[in-house]
Amino acid sequence: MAVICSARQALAGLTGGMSVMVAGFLGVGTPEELVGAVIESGVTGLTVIANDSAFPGVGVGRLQDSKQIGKLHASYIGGHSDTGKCMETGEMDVVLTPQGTLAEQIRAGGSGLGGFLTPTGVGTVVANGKQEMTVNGRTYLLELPLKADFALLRAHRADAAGNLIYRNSARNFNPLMAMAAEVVVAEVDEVVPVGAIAPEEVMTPGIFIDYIVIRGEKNG
Amino acid sequence: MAVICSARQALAGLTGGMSVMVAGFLGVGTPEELVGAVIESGVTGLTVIANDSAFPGVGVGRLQDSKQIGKLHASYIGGHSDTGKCMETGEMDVVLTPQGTLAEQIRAGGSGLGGFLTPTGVGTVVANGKQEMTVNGRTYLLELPLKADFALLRAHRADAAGNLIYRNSARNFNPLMAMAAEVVVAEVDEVVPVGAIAPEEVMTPGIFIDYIVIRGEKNG
Amino acid sequence: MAEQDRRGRIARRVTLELADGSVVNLGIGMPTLVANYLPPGVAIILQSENGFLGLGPEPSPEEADKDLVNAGGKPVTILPGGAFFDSAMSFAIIRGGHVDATVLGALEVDEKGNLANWMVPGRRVPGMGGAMDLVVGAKRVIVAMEHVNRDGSPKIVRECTLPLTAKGEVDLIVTDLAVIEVRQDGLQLLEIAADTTVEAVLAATGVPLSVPAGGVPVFGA
Amino acid sequence: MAEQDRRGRIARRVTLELADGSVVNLGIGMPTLVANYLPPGVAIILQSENGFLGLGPEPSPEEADKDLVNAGGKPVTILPGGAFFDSAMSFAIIRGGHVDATVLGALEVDEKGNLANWMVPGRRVPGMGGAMDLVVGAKRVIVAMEHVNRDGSPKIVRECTLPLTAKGEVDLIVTDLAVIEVRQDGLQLLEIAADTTVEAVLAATGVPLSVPAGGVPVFGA
Repeated sequence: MAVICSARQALAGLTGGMSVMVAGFLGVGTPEELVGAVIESGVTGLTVIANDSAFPGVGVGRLQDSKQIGKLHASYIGGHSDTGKCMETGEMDVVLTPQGTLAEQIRAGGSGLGGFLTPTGVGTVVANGKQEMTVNGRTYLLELPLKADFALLRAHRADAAGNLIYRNSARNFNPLMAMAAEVVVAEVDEVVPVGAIAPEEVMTPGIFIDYIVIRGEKNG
Repeated sequence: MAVICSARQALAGLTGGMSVMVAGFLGVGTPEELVGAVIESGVTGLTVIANDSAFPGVGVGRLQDSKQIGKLHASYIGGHSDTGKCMETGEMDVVLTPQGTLAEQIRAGGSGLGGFLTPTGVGTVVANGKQEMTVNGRTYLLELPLKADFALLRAHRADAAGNLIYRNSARNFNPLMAMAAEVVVAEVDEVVPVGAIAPEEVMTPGIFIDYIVIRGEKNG
Repeated sequence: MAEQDRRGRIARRVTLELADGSVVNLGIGMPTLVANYLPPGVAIILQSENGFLGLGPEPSPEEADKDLVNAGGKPVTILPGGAFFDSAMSFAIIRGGHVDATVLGALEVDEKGNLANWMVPGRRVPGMGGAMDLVVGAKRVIVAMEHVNRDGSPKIVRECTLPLTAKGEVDLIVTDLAVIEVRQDGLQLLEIAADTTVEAVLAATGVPLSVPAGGVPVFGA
Repeated sequence: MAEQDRRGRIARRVTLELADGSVVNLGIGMPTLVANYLPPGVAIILQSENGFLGLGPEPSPEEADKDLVNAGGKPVTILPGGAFFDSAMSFAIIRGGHVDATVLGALEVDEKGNLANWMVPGRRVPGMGGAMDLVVGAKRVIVAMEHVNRDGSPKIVRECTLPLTAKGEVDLIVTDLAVIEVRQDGLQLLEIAADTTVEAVLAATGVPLSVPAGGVPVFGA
């Protein structure tokens, strides 16, 4: 069951070298207060799994600014020039992955699948080192699941049972990452009583959520 | 764009030997009027993909009653004794598949994936004839996608753009099958104007839906 | 002891394995009874593999909703805080290890934790439904069943003879006679029912059990 | 001809490829312009790979919603009848062949329909974002770009030298000078711009084009 606490409390178990999924798309749907708490924690060498490194000062880009990332799985790093530079110098290990493959890898991780076959990336550098398989005459790449120690989500509303609702295009990677990590923390605008979110409205069931952090509250 | 028409018009292209996905779980979430139209059409030798053969006189069970099924992909046939009998006599080819694998096969079909690795069924008869693969020390079965010529859905409400909302546990296989067939027909209780279903409420986007059949209307 | 009492005893014992707040999938039939015996203060979240969390009690006939059934197709309710989803999500939850425990019946269980509960060749082939995914995916697999078949033959055996549901996934066996844990090195007798003896349990079991040296605790008194 | 006019001409020509009611994903940059040039009576449904269908026009600054952006991160709107979903669903739509057409820019396209549009080694490695999935998954891949690089060198070549986005997936190339179809046996010149000649197009292209015997229709007049 989800526990309402401060960002710092929610991330108490985060230590250097851990893997962290951070939801969002160019900062939209990224939990900025939780990112702030990661920065405050000072842990380094994180493996970050995120769609992109956003922009300097925004979303995952702030962890790029603070140099806490050792390895990054992302589909797009064009918004933050430091990511490309750190990739070139070898300061960071960057695994560039097609966005659909990245989303599916996280879904597979959360769904107990051992991998999946995608046509995306066949005949490109993305295929390097990966197993190719032919099914019904078409060539696919075998892509493997991704899981993480932590997932940091941004939702609009939670009920006290942890059920989440996202706003508009801020949904993106949030529902996928909610299922794929050991400890799942959701930063929300508000918490409503159980029953205030109808069962057909729930976008992420509360059973996945360990901690809820209410934005703007310094309760810890 | 979805066209509102009669069940007969929606199924005009259905011919013998085609593959048909029929949504529902023991009849719940199954489009009974569309099933009725399949029976009226008299086509035989269908490959039916459905969770189960429901019960005599109910849902997919009616196609069992009418002997229109040549091959059935299902996870459960215990509700209709004829299915087991026809499987034994060889009158029907029945592919028994774990429910989660069946759901994922349909999702893979609709999602352009060439297959997926699941731990379900390893060490059982389900593994017979399938490729086993070991990833990170765990054994998985490679399961292949399923697609069909037709998908028959049961939704509660559609808007004029074909966006669908399902009721309660009648959702089950509907959203998956909506993506995995050439021609997708949704039987609904009502059609509301575009805009009456908010973008965050949509359970199946209208782009997948070819025909909408309103229950109880004999408009063709 | 009447069958109904035996089933109640099994269900009651199973509840002790279920932590407050845990996510549980109860198989059709006897395992469903478990929900009726939860002790005060213990609330579990029931997952229904046809597509929701928060499975509630049976409704009155007037309140029954044709679109709200359990995995056996019977009318049920959904509790506040529940959530509906599609079948792919339902089995992502199950296969992905997000169900803390599943409780299922069995035709046979063996000392390796192999489970057979979905078909009897030549007799009954209902299909596996969601059982194979559940047994592979749930964090803990609890078999709840009568200790022996109607003819008195053991259901707990050295090696399953019926087609398997899953290999090596059973963690605990709760019967009307005993609680038995599946360990790496075989089956461990944890508890016996109040109205039986260790000898009777061993005699009713098709494979030797390890018996704790200091005596076996009793349940179901 | 000014760059703006050339881009408008390309975008206008691309609209002729898009059927009323079709589902289209427009790449960031010039392809985005296509939405502005749709002829009356043609409405397309725009897919935004960050998670919705029904992408609408740019909002006024006051109406902008921080949680509603396009794949370039810019504020947009959603039209009535649109739908939001998560990233796995978004790419199930794309990879699953449910997008009728995608329009993207290119660094290079070759006669086999290979496309390079995501990186220049040693210079710019922004990542492929959703482009690889789009090019593989969309039913029709339309490259919309200027015919030549700023230095006049051809972008349509015999064989791509830059790292590929996808192999053999391009169907049509629309530039400020020509409309070219990718066929099994090579590139077919379909149309030329009103202010150029077949000779000029051939000279600006890095690989021979098949030219129809009866003359080449003109567009962009």
